Amino acid sequence: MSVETERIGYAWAINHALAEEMRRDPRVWMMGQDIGRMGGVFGVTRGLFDEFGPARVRDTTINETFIVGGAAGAAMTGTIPVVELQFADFGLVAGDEIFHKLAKWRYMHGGKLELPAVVRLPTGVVGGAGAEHSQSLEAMGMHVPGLKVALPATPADAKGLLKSAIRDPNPVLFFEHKGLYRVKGEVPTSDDYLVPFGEAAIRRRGDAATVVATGLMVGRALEAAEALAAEDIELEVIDPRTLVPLDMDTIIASVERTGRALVVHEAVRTAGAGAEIAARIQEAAFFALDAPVWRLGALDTPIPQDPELEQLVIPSAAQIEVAVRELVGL
Amino acid sequence: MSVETERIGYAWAINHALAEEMRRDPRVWMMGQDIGRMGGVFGVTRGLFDEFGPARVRDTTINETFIVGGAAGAAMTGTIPVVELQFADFGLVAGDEIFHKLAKWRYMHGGKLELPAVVRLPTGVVGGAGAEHSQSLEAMGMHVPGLKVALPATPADAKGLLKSAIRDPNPVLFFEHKGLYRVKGEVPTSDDYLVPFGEAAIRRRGDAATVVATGLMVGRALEAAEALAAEDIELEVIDPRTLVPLDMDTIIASVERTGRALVVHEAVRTAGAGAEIAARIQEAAFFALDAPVWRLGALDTPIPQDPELEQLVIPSAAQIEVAVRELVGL
Amino acid sequence: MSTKTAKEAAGAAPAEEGSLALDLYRQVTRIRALELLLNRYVKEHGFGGFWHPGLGQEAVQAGAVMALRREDYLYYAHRGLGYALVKGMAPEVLLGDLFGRTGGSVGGKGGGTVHFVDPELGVLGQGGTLGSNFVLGAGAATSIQILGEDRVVAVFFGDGAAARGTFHEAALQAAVWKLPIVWVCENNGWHLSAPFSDQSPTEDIADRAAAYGVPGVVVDGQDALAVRAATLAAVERARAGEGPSLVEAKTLRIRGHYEGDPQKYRDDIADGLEVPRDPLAILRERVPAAEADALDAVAAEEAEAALEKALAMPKGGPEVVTQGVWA
Amino acid sequence: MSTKTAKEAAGAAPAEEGSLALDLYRQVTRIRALELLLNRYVKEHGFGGFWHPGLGQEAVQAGAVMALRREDYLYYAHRGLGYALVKGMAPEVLLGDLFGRTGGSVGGKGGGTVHFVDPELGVLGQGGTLGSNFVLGAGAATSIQILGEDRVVAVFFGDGAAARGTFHEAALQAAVWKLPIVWVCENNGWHLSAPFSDQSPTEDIADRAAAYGVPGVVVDGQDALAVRAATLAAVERARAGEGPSLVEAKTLRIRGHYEGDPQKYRDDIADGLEVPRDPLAILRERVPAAEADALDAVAAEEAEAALEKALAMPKGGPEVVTQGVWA
Ligand SMILES: Cc1ncc(C[n+]2csc(CCOP(=O)(O)OP(=O)(O)O)c2C)c(N)n1
Ligand SMILES: Cc1ncc(C[n+]2csc(CCOP(=O)(O)OP(=O)(O)O)c2C)c(N)n1
Ligand SMILES: [Mg+2]
Ligand SMILES: [Mg+2]
Repeated sequence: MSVETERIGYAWAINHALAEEMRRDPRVWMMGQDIGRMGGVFGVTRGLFDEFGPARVRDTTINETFIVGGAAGAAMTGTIPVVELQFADFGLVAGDEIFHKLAKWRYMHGGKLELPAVVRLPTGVVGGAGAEHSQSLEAMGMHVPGLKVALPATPADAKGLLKSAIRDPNPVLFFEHKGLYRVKGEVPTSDDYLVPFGEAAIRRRGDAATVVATGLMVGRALEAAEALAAEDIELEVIDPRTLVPLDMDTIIASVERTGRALVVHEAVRTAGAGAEIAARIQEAAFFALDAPVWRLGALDTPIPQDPELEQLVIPSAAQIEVAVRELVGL
Repeated sequence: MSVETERIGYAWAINHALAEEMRRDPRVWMMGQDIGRMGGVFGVTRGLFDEFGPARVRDTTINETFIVGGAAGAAMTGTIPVVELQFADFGLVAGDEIFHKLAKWRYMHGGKLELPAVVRLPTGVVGGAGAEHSQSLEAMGMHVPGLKVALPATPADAKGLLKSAIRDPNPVLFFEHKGLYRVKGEVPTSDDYLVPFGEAAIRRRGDAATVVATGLMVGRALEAAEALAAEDIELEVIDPRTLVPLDMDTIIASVERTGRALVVHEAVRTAGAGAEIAARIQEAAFFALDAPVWRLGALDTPIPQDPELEQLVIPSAAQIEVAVRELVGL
Repeated sequence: MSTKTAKEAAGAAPAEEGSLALDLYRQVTRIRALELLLNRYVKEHGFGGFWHPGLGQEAVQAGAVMALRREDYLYYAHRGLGYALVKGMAPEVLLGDLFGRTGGSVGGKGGGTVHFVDPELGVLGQGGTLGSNFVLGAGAATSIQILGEDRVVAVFFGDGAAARGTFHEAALQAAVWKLPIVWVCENNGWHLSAPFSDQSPTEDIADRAAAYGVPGVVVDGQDALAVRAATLAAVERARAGEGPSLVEAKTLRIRGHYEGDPQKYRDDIADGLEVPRDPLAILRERVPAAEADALDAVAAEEAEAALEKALAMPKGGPEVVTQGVWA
Repeated sequence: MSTKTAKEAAGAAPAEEGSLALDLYRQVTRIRALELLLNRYVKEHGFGGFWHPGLGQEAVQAGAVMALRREDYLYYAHRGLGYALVKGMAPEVLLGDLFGRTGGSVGGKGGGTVHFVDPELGVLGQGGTLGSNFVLGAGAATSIQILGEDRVVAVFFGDGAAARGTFHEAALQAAVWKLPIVWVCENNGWHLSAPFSDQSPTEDIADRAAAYGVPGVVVDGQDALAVRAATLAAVERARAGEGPSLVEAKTLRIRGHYEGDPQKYRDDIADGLEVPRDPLAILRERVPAAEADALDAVAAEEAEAALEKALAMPKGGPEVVTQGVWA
């Protein structure tokens, strides 16, 4: 079966997902700062205001508690809000609305309220945005039950996961990486292209070690794998794509084969998603492991504002390479 | 050297720490809801309004962003605010203020601002407080660099850690367990009794397995240890007391002896502090481990409002017992 | 107190007033009967969790909710269960929630202060974190606008909750978008232990409405007819697409913050069950005594029967704990 | 526009006015020179990170900051560097921060929109998340009150940031506690791409002050003397223990939100460097031309020299990345 694709950027893939879902279902609408006439600070929503008008593409003022809390209220009353925070960090400005209202209100009300909302969260470093605009906070979403968490690493996944998120009856935190917005890739053109939640993608096959990487780090892991292949170290690179639900089966099956695992993410290493993944790998595959599960993540510091310095805080392809080389030698 | 102690409750130990530090240093002050005339919703600040007056013991209105953000502003301008949120969950109402202002502003300003603030966070289940008032969110503090995180499990630690927190030039999230407030214990009476951050307490010695437990779970782990001792399974129970900084040395030394480890906390298991501790144990002591590191934590659900049901969500002493018995059999 | 008052025009014509007063009386006495019953029950049997009594605030809850239609949405506050009762939920269901019974609306997850829900009746919930009602309500109102529905959202809140930033964020956007919202403030003079007068720079919360260019009125919260009239005017304005309004009802907190609160911080009121400016007494002047007596009797019976039914419902067990996290 | 205006009484006496105007002119032209220089630099060399130009808003920043004393605290906004410059920070230090140099005030961690700091001069920072200034400022003012100091806190914010809930939470508490705060709103008519007029239900943000029972005045933000007079009145009130006030300065955003913003959403202004109702021109009418010319020349020189010095400073390297997390 051949799938028709087009080569577009990650931001544009998100834009297509939004447009297609808004065309499909009149209950889908959007709000956020500058998403209307401007098309968003990162240009992701360009054209949507013109196509869908001001009732369904709403510019808000600077009110993150309303953007998210309003999404919760709207979701429980028959519409499907897809809201944008300009930076994922601002999720903490609306912490109560994300972690209490969206995450818990279905449960608290005995399943009688539905909360089909998507919160789009531009995540990660982008070149000088600073400590309060560059974080990777997906682990917080993982720790609070009731939220699904997606982290697309490719344009195709950006489209397919967002469409799945919008059709999901549960609240979804959608972490789009700001540093990937302009990265291009083949994206299926179909209106019904969905990437299911909870299915990891094996980005590369190998047997020397399993690297589990998310978001921006998927590309860096593949770069490292490329370099190591020259030394006959063949990495298996797995991108979980969603952290909730998390496809541990694929990861464990791989680790059982390779005997070694490295988890890499851009988020702070301490208490990041990698801690959970590492803990689960050794729980499930302890006797198959030839070495401890290792993790790479950001240093235990805020992100410096300077665009060059910020790269020193998060893992590089070279660091992944060095770590793997050491790990396979254990 | 004999230390004079008195037998008082955990809440009262906190009260003493507050009073002593306020007497010692006129820059120390407090604010929060109902901490004044009422003495706090949990009675922790009783008497302090009378002793120190309305300028230093301030009742606020319902404004968590001010309580925490105001603490940040006050801390950088020469005073030492010790603020109370009525429930730790409300930290998410002030997420920006905790995770951005308190955590990052020193760093962002090249170390030129000091933020000696303490945020007191009554944590955990307390019998019917519900999903938005019963969470254990310390892992979030661990994941965001710049915050120290304390979790006292005994009255003596409650006093000693809080006094250290107030004297610490860094911002501290102080998770006091609501379910421990009335638990009594021997507490040193000295005005200078300090429990240092980053020093785990070995609550019980044993060689069958190492149980790392925090907060309310320390007592439950000791209960399980008591029961297991009858079967000649001797547990080592370690209470880290602070998660940032985290005393891994003590934990690793223990695991190297016992070969087995179980981490227990009341927080949701997924992406909790236990994931970090488990990941670090296997990183550092992989070749000493005879079995995978296991974790017990709350189920992946919000906390039900019902006082009986809430206990079904968090680990019980019996569950710890069962888990250990299985773990030592591996 | 502010000079603004609810437009008389919004009240009922004299002919209808009799039946309106009766309808209100029925609701106020129903709430009162449940409140007193709960008070007694808690005293005798204790209570798992927290219960925030609404005794004395019945006129606000009944008056405002009666200005709504069945399809209108309601975000209630934590003080009592009058809101949900008047909106149409069965008293045994509400008590079932309070006692953690599976026959409660949240299916056994409740216990203590709970989160009643009935989407059919528009009963949507309350923020355990005060103030989240404001943003939730504004979101529900945005749904209404997008779907072109003829509904209104009522958002209840206390004088304390009014201090939350969510009020400001929701109010600005609601005013700009002309969302169909009515904010009903139950100003009972207390934020838990803090007197409102110590914590507000102005005498009336209604004065804050001007910041958003929307109407704000002060009304006597012990007078159910007045509350209903003021709320109805606001509801009609909202339904007509003219945007949100704020109704501040001045009322009293008779009991502690929660049942059992020793209230050492307070000396304005004896810790009893007497209600100064009792909304029931005020309404009684507008209705025939015999009918009022009959309604009192029906309400007392209803409350007793509800308690019996609720206590007969099974408690939630382990099976309910993991239900309902995900759709 | 509101009928409220700053009390004339708060202005300077005629004799002083000349020197005051000159002082203001000096500051406005210093900011202007740096703004234009940065504009040119960014055009020629590009820029790592984001830079939010303050061109055209110099009179607000100069006028308000000149109403402060050295020991007063300042939480500035993200638009430009005029605030910190006028408060006394050296221009090369500010540029050093912008370019991520170790000679910047944050020691090399900066780059793009930065967080200048100088505790000695009371320059404390800006919230990367808009609106945190309100709660930080109220906290600093509480410190002042506790320590019995004679300081005032100035909190700058845009018309957009005014929508944050932190404004409401801080304003209520500040009003009740009579905290020594002056809120200075630079209303430039835009929240990034959204016109203020689309996002505010009222014409003036100053009107929101009444909700907190505090003074709110509207002032011409292009007239540095008027801004200073209005701010000084507020500062004196705060210093006298009478509590906070709000000063809304109506100004203009000449350039894009950030330098490089294509501003497709906007057609009210040509994308140039021309400033309508130029604060420099307005001040020039109050000062001798020769003196103004001389100040312009000094400012231009200062800016050029600062740029040279800043570019000569080393950039921060790996060693600064992990510094400063902990005390
Ligand atoms: C965000 C938040 N802060 C604090 C609380 C704790 N709390 C619950 S009720 C209450 C007092 C509320 O006062 P008010 O809104 O006037 O309502 P009343 O209790 O008087 O009906 C407080 C402080 C909470 N639930 N949420
Ligand atoms: C909480 C928060 N939301 C959104 C942003 C992104 N943002 C930065 S500046 C800006 C516009 C601010 O408008 P205004 O306050 O009027 O200041 P101006 O840019 O006009 O000077 C926005 C939306 C932010 N930094 N913080
Ligand atoms: Mg109240
Ligand atoms: Mg603006």
